Amino acid sequence: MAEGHLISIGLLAAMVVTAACALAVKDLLTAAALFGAFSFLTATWFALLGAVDVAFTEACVGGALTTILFVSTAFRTGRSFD
Amino acid sequence: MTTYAFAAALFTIGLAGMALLPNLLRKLLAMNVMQVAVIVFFVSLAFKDGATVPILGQGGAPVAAEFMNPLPHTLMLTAIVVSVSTTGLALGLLVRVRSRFETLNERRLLDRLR
Amino acid sequence: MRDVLPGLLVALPLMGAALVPLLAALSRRTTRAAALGLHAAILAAALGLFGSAAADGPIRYAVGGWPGPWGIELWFDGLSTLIAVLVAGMACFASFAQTFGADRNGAAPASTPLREGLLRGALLLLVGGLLGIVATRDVFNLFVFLEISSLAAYTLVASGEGRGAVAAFRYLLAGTAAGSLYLFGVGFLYALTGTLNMDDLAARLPSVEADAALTVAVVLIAVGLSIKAALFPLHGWLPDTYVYTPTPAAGFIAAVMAKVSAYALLRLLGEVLAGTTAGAVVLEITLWLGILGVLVGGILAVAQRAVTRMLAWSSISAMGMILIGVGMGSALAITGALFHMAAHALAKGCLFFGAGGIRTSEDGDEPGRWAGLGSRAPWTLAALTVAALSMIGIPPTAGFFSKYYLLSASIEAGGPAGIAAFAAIILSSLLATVYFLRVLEAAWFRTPGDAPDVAGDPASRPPGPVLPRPLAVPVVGLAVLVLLTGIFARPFERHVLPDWESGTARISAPAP
Amino acid sequence: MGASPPPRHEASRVRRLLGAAAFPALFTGLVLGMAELPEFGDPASPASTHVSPRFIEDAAAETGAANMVTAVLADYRGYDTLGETAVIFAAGLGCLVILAAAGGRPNLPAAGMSHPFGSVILDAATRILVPVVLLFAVYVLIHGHISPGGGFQGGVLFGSGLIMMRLVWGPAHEGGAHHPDVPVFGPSLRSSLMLACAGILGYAGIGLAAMAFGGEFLNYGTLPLGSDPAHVRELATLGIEAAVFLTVAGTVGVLFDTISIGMRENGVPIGSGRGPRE
Repeated sequence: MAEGHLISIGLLAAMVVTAACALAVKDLLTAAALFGAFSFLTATWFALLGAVDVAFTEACVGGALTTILFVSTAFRTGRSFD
Repeated sequence: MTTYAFAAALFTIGLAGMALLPNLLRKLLAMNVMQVAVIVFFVSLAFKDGATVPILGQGGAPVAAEFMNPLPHTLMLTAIVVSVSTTGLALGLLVRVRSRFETLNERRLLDRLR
Repeated sequence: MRDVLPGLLVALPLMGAALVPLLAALSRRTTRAAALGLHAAILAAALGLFGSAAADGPIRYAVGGWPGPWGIELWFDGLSTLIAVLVAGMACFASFAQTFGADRNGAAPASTPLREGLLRGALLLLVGGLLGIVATRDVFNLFVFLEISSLAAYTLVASGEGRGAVAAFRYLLAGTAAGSLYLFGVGFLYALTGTLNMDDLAARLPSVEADAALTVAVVLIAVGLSIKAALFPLHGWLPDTYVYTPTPAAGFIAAVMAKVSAYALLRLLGEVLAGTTAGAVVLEITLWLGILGVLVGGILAVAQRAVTRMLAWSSISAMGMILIGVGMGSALAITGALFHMAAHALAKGCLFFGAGGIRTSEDGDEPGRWAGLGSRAPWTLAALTVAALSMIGIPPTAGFFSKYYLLSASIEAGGPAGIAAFAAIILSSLLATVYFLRVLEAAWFRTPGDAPDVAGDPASRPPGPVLPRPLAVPVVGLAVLVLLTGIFARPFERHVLPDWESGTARISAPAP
Repeated sequence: MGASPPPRHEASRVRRLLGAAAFPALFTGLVLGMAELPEFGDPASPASTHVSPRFIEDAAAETGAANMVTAVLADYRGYDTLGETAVIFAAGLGCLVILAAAGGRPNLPAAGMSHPFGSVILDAATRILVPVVLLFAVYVLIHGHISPGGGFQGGVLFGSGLIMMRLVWGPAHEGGAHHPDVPVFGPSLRSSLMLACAGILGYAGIGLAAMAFGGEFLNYGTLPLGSDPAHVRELATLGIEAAVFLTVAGTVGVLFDTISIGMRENGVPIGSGRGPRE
């Protein structure tokens, strides 16, 4: 896979977009879901680069654990960013 | 280079979000984006053209050029753990802040603390 | 000795942090004894390493039996063992003081045995993290231990009532940004050299020809560590953090936390990156920011109404002074910086334990609350006065000698920076006189009735001792150490400095 | 949330302007520096040629692990991993101090999980999924030598299984089940903490055991587990991974429990069985 590979560039661009969206949306649950999507995209990109361990961990942690923790905090502190 | 630039962009978005967003939970999301950016950078350093996943398969003695560099991968496992630990602790702090001051908006919080 | 102590020094605090919360299920007494015993053992290990490094030269220790650059190495020379002793020693006092939070509800809410065990565990983790930073010879390992110490510190900062959680969150954001900047910089260094070992880096960096990339790396690392070291203008997290931390932890965090980051800055900028042009420029900038920090910290300390907040701003001034020494980089300046780390840690720890305890017992933080304390608790106040005199820099105390070394180094350096540093240090002493005399005057020469800034009837003050024993003992003990360090400064210099100077000679010319 | 608009501060406007200038500058600086780094994917870069070849070429012979990442993680840089375990332990300890063991006022609702969903489908699905997840977690732990995975990933998966039980069947605490039909599984907060502590103690304990047999801290090669050093290291690595697994699984439990239901046991020690709960 060379540098300019379309899938790689596409994934990276999608990562930047989801990250920016996660920080911009009004609703906290949406933000947490977008962050989860961001993490899974990142994990996919890691797998593409042959970093399978990192991809596995990022999917477990970023996609699942961090998102769960954000959602359970959202339940306690109110869904909307004030 | 393009790949590195994406890491730089993510890092900048994250750091700017941490500094400029008013809501503490959003700052925390931004912090996570920033940490992922560093991980993206390191993992892209580990990539070698024509190499494969750093797990020894069947066959003869391994040659360095045939496998991805495992060292940055290892470092980034640790960095991911650090990032989730920090996030967990920060969320705990935020639950406490929200319970005590009834807001997570930085400006409102500063007013309430005055 | 030399092949056991390094492992014990890093293993004991981490194991202890897991052991002490478990012991909390048994009894308070067991928990306390175990925690104090562990801290004493850590101090003994640090002292042993200090003695061994002074007698037989630096110790290199390959963890896991893998030599660098493949494995992680620890490195104990005069510099690192001195800081290790300082951290371990302050931790003993802090552990003793932690009994305070457990006994008095004012400092920590609803203290249960388990909570006490957890807080003691957090202190042990903090100590483990700081000792790990001090010991390591690997730039990534430094990041890991930086994060251990940071997380433990956030916990301790937030363990009080009220605004501690907000202060801790802001500290967490600043600390994580610092950590990530540092790690990004390490990534650049790794891309350029392929190694993480400090010695290997120092050997390989001069042959790197990518100046812009190297500059970015150096700047990222320097900014990251400067945030943790509270170098002006990156000090924003510090005042609230120090003020809202419960007293036992505040005494420890204020004493050593930022200094260990300053030590890491010294190691990396002064030693590993010293061979690069960017490193030299960043050191110069550090020097000037240090001068600014000394002045801004001192002026804002004068402007504060609350004693603990005043102490916090005075810490920013002191960190500026340490970074002046780091920035100058001459043997004399680094001696001064190290001496100031020790002198300031002892005195500031003493003052924070004292001021925090008085804040609780007198129910307020204004200098006027100290009125009449001189007659109520002469010994405690005498100890606090010694610490304050050391902060100002009055001769028999340790603070005098650190300022003396730094002033001599400024004269030796000369040039605009030397003159500015000289003036800033003198001015900061004058400012310190102003803000400490305000407190001491209230304590010794006023009665509770005529204190101007305290409203209410003095008779309604809560009764009881000014400082409970868990705080009084560290306060007096630290004041004695401040005096001893001052009195034995010259012999200390004669015996230890040759080692440091050979160390600093190595710093200016990195070994392969 | 509050009806009044957030108050404006001059300082924050200044900061915004400063930020508008500083962050593009940061990006530009980073990219300028990155332009001089070795090309992406360059097999001749210093990172690919200096230290890492040993990890690729000798790891299997020296440590017995086919997964080079596991070899570096648990053996060459095992000290980093001890630090990493301590970091996650610190997070769990911190959340316990901040939320569970503090006497905070319970003026926030628990995170919606205190009442089990009570749906038959969720209940049935969880009954099937949880054992599979937990089993997979252990597989990931044990198989980490040969395939991606290891103690950390296994621990997170195990913790996720526990979280799944919590989400559907309600929080476990001394005092009994919330769901009328389902006994409460999963460790209490105190046992999660003990798991986490046990992991750290086990990890550092293996390191100290190596010292007792005359090696450096964490030098597993000296442990008397056999004659082939690579095999000994492989066994010790499994022990390390198990210790990491314990700490991570315990801490994930602690983090979820404290963040989702913490601060509701007003001043009562956690795990004492007297936690007031509406």
